Amino acid sequence: MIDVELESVSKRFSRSGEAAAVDDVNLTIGAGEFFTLLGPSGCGKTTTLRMVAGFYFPTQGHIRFGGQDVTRLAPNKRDTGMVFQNYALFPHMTVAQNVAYGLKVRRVSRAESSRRVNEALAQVHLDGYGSRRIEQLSGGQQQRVALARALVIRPRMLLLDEPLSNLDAKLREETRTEIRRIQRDAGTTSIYVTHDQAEAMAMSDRIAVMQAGRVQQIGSPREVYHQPATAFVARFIGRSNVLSLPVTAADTTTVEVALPGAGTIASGAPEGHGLRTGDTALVSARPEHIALAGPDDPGVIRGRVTALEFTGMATHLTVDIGAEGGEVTVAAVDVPGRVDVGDRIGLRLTAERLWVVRP
Amino acid sequence: MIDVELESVSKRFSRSGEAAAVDDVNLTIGAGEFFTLLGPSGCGKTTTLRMVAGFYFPTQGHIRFGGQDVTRLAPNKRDTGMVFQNYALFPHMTVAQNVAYGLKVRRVSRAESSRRVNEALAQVHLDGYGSRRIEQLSGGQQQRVALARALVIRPRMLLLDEPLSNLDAKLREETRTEIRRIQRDAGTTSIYVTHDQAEAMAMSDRIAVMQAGRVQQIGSPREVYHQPATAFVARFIGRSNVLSLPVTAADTTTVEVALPGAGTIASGAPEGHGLRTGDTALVSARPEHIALAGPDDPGVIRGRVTALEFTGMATHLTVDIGAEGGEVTVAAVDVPGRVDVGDRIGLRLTAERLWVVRP
Amino acid sequence: MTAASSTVPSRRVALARRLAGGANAAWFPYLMVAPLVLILWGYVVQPMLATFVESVSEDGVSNYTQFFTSAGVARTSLITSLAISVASVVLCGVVGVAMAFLLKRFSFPGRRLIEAFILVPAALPPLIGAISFQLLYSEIGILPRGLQRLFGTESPVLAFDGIAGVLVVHTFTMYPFFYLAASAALAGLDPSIEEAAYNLGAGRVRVWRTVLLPMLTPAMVSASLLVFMTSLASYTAPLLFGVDQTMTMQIYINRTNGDLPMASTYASALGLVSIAFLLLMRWYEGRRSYLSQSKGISARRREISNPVGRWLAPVASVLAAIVLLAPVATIALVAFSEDGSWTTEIIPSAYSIDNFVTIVSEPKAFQPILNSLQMSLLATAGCIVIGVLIAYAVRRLRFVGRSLLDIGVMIAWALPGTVVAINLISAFSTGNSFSFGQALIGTFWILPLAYFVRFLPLVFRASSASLALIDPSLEEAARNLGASWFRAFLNITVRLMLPGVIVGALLAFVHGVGEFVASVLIYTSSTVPISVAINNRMYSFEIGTAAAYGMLQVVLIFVVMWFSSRLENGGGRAAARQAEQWTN
Amino acid sequence: GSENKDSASAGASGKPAEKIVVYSARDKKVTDFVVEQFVAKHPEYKGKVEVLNMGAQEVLERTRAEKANPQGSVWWGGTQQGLSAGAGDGLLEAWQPSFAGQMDARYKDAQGRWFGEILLPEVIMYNNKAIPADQAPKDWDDLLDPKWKKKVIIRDVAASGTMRSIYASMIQRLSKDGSNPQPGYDWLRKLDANTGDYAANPTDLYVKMSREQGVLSAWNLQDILLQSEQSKMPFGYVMPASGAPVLVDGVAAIKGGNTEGAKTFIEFLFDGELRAKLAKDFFQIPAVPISEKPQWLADLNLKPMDVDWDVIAKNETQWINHWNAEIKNKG
Ligand SMILES: Nc1ncnc2c1ncn2[C@@H]1O[C@H](COP(=O)(O)OP(=O)(O)OP(=O)(O)O)[C@@H](O)[C@H]1O
Ligand SMILES: Nc1ncnc2c1ncn2[C@@H]1O[C@H](COP(=O)(O)OP(=O)(O)OP(=O)(O)O)[C@@H](O)[C@H]1O
Ligand SMILES: [Mg+2]
Ligand SMILES: [Mg+2]
Repeated sequence: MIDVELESVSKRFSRSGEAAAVDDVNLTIGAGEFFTLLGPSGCGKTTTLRMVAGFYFPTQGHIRFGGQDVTRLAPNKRDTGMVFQNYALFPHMTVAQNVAYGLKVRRVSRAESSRRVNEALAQVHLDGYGSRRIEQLSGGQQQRVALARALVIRPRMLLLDEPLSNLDAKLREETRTEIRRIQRDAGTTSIYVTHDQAEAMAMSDRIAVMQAGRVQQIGSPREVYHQPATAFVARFIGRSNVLSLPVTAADTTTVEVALPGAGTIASGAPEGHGLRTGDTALVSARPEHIALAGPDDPGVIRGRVTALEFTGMATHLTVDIGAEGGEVTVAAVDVPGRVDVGDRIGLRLTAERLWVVRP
Repeated sequence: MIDVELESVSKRFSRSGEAAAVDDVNLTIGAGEFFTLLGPSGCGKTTTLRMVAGFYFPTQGHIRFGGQDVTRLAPNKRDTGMVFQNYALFPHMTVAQNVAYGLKVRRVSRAESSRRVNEALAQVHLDGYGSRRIEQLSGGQQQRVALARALVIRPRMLLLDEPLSNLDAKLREETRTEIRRIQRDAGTTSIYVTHDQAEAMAMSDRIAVMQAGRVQQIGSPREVYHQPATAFVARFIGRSNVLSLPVTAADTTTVEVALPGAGTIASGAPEGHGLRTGDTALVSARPEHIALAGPDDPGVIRGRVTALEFTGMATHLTVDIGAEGGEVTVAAVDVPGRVDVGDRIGLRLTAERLWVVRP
Repeated sequence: MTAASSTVPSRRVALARRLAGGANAAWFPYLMVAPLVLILWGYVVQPMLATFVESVSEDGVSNYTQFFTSAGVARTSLITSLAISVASVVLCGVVGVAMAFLLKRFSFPGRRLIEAFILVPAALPPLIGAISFQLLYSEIGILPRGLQRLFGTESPVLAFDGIAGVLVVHTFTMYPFFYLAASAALAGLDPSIEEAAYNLGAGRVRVWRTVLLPMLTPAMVSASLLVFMTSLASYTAPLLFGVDQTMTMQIYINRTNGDLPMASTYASALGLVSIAFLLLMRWYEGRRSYLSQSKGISARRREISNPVGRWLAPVASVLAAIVLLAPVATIALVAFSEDGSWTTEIIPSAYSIDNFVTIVSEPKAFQPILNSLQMSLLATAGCIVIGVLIAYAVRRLRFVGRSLLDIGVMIAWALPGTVVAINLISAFSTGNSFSFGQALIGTFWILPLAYFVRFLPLVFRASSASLALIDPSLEEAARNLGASWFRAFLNITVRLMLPGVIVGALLAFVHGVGEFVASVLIYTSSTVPISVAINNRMYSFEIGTAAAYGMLQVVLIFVVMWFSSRLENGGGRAAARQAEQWTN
Repeated sequence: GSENKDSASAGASGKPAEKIVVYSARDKKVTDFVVEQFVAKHPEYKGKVEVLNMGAQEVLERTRAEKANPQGSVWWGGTQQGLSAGAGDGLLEAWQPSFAGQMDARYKDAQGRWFGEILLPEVIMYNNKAIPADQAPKDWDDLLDPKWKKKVIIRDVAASGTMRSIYASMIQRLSKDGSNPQPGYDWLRKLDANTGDYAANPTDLYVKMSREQGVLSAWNLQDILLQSEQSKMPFGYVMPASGAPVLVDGVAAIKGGNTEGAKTFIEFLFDGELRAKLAKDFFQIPAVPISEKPQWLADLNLKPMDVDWDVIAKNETQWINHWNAEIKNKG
């Protein structure tokens, strides 16, 4: 069942020239679905969310909840619980009063309300902070209050605008599990905005990747990760290498391309890719699907390490593979101690994991 | 050369009972060092930074810059460039005016100032936004203005309080490279607050891990990652599994422990660990150092998969290994399609990567 | 930064370092506050203490105990005055906030004109202003008599008298305190807080009740204090509507009786009640924080979907403006009517411009206007400098005695104007160190000084209220970027306080131009203010010419309002943009 | 008298004239007129006479507050009570002007600190558009007639020196030595019953009278005549059969001011020619005899009430306070 529908919604902040903040967006979100808006800073995620919440009116297009047009419905009639990107906590209330506000509006009894407030504060690990003033909290604590305030009212729809951006990884993981649990239990349709791909991947039923106000791809996490529609999506989700390679053969779902100095390799491709032999295909290859090899091993792309970055779980190597290919990033869980910047190295691609993308 | 020194610095917000926000912190930061404060939400990172910037006075202790006591020096005499966690942008100025403010104070000529402002805006990918009002920017864009404003004055010390928390991964990476470049070029001592371990790992010369106002460990990224001092650090940096295992043998830097139903294994240990045969050791094992195996392979710990989480680059499996061990999380780059929640599975630990931690 | 040469600093170096703490050091608040305290002490507090001293000079205790004995006039007066003040606060609050809501939350053609208009009642010249209310609402007023004719009743309908009349006058003349404070605060409010409340399901009324109004607390407190104290010290309205069991009437009567100590006792009691109210308000405001903790700056944009609201707002605003402007219109009516042509008629029967001709044909007709302008501007400038600094000190700096500083500023507002003037005369009739050894009485300077002393509270309170909404971390950011305390204060804090400061300055200016009770005691022949000029006409019952003068004053004030409202909006460009956003 | 003139100019002929600051409770028209005449006669004072117009009570307040460094020279216009209070506070210069000899002792201070300038008979005032002259009350007691219920407007008493005097006289009228104010109180209570409203100030009184909120009042003759002649107000007056209390309104030189100038100015005020003009144009009844009386004054059948001001001075505060607390608005 479709719960939320955005039909060619656009939002323009000024009448004059400037590009639209949200440009002809079409989305349908099912009831109980956990839907994520993902995209670079300034791409229009908040603007979209605020239109759904009713704080902006679309310049064009319609928004429907359960089939009913709510484009211009007052925000307080929409029963959405929103976590604002800037928190928007009530500074004149204590933490507990902030969280209880929505319950009071809903005339929940005092006892029930205080029970639920405590529960919500516990969910975000703020037990015992109920009587503090907002200004006495750290940034992350404030963000958690904002989250608790939205969760506690059990709205029919959750709108979460980067609700975890100021939390540490550990807490973020715990909290997102909590959010997912609550959301699943109640079947709450949720729209989640994040700039964190891992988070989007881990939580979402579906993801819409936006860029400059437009939706680039909508799909399940695996789809957007493994079968990115465009080079932008490939690069944006994880750090994909997008290589321009000459096509040596093509059928409906596979394209064979030539690797620089390493023979040919088959890559997956979306239907209707329209590539023919002789064309240049954009092929995305994820760092973790490129294995390190000796520079002189057979069938490898040869290059020179230009940068090494330790990120904890894996080390990212940037390898210069010469003029055509440019630079390629490789993720290696265990980098042999001897590899260093400047070293020559060989790279081996995994055929099943390549994917042809649109520019 | 020591540039910044915190000598048993404490900060208490209320005289009465409540715990100190920062509790007896000792730090020394070298000139030109990129030093990171890492810790869970509310652990006192911002408070520490604000004391260094001169906005809070320590309840106890001293802060020295280059050997000189600055504990109570006026903030404007410290020549630090700070990115505030809440941005603290001037609402009555345009983007360019905000960025130019510090230059104006420093009497930089108009031409020079406008050149540097443009450069700084370009560094944070906000070219062309100079004449906008702050309120017309998205959250991430505002954060970038705050960053540009601090960078442009080329202070002798940079204090960055989660300056990238609202940016997408791609931009965050680009920006942090930029920050690092600027910081290295000018030899700017920097204190960086982040909740993002990967970021801390990638950028820092050294990291201080804080918890509840106290410093738990100070060390290079590799040290805190591979040789965490305490169970807290192990769990906080990346997602380590901390297993309580009986010690079967011990020398100064190695401890041998018994795995549940899988023989014994040697683990690294800090000097002076004080463990003896028969004690129980806390051993940390990183998910990526645990390999998946068949449930019936020899020498594996057997368990049952209780959760699967796709995070893009790797998939995290949570495996229940029975009463003593509790649950263990494993990261797998390629999970065989057949593994699913409920399946039995075997886990194999890598000896060189285990480490004994304090509780 | 160069490293200290010695690691064991001598005491002198340690001291130097302490001093180098600048605006951060523990002593800084005291250093900054010291000159302010001195100014307050010399020009405000110490002169006003004379009243208290006089009240206890002879049989002081028995004077004060009168307030506690049940039968006495003293107690009744105190209670009546208190009741009137509280009721005035409530009424002004309702009207002022409602007007702020209508005019600041909606945009419609002519809004800015109405905005400039509705402040005019605050600028009504005293006396003629009060009479205009009588001519409107009392038994002989246009409205009751008009209704009488309409319904054909025996006596005038809906005639205000007694306390009701006083409250009408108070509401009309003092609601601008609330209107101005509320609109400045509304403009400075973080819009996302309001959005959050809507999002949580609260309806418009509830949002106002639970979020907007509480967030306006600093502004409301500031306005309440001003209205409360003004009502308590109000004299003309109770006089005109014959409510003589009030504190101010008792002060006047006791002075006429020659019982100066008793008069001072009343005045001191007035001051004490005001101080008590002030402390209560400070406590109330201090319980919570009103500073938005939001990250970054949220967009100022709420789009009005409700078509009813779209139409209702302008209609309601225009209606309200008409009602509020009625007294001015009445003055105009008087100014343009022929002498003796308006007795039992509902409106005058004959019109002329003779009154204006009379004024203009006088050689020095405009001198009083120029005098008033000049003196008010001077005083306002002083109020701005000192008021803003004190507001900053009281709100932002941590030092012992902040409440005392607050009380010190407000005390001159709590006392009736006559008392203030008499105190100033006593203090400055001979030279003292605060007047640089000169006797200020009989010079030009005494009037601006009196206006300064009287109207400092207006700027102080308005600035203080707007400061409550400004995030201190903005100033910190500026300091961090290298700005000295003073520079950060000017560039950031004062700039952001500006709406509040302008509001305060406007009020101070308008009140300065209209000030009468104190002026009449200290003016000199070369500094005749317009209020005295008007009063001289009134005294000889030249109501027509007095009204004509009053009209000039009203026009003057209107022009000032009009320009200042442009100033406040940061020029027409910003105003246009804002309007565009609101209507979208 | 013409002899005053000589002494005045004699005093001024020596050194250059100093500024004279006049605090006046008189109408601006009167002060402007008088100053013009004064300067014409004493050219050395041209541009040196500054008149500050204010209420009588304000003159007292101001003079009192400036005691340490007096700014004013002449106190012009004030009731007997106000001037006495000022004299009592030591604010006024004692002297003997040339005209003092002709003045009735009742109209001046025994020690020469103030002198009555004009006499203000307090009479019954009525709206002659609303009441035909023959139906107007003839005496004070007629004001109590129930047919005037709510038809009387009284300038509020406690804050007005004039009204206090009238009311005190009404009490003293019924108790010569002031020992028993009760009959007076009862009388005032009945008047209160007929009083529709108390006016805040003279202007308010005129407005309310002209607009017929009430049609009767007790007011001073001079103002009634001024209003009806100059402002076309529908006011008439009745000289009460039992007599009108006559108040003295006076002038004084302020101690410590420009006493020289003040004396010259005050002497000039009693100039016969000037007095005659003031009587004619401003309906003033001078406190000294004048030779050429205008018609209205000659026709005026002034019947002074026999008021013992000493008794009143002793009791006024107490009586008026009683009236204010117990009688006003309670009848
Ligand atoms: N003004 C204050 N009054 C009282 N307590 C405060 C105040 N500011 C912060 N605290 C408390 O001090 C502790 C440390 O706060 P701080 O802001 O330093 O945390 P942080 O490490 O920056 O956290 P985050 O990552 O959430 O921003 C927190 O528990 C917080 O609640
Ligand atoms: N009030 C406004 N006036 C004009 N432009 C605006 C306004 N608000 C946002 N924009 C612009 O619209 C675009 C989309 O903004 P939006 O806040 O939706 O971005 P976002 O995707 O939420 O970004 P972020 O991740 O940085 O929060 C941005 O380029 C921003 O500059
Ligand atoms: Mg956003
Ligand atoms: Mg923080």
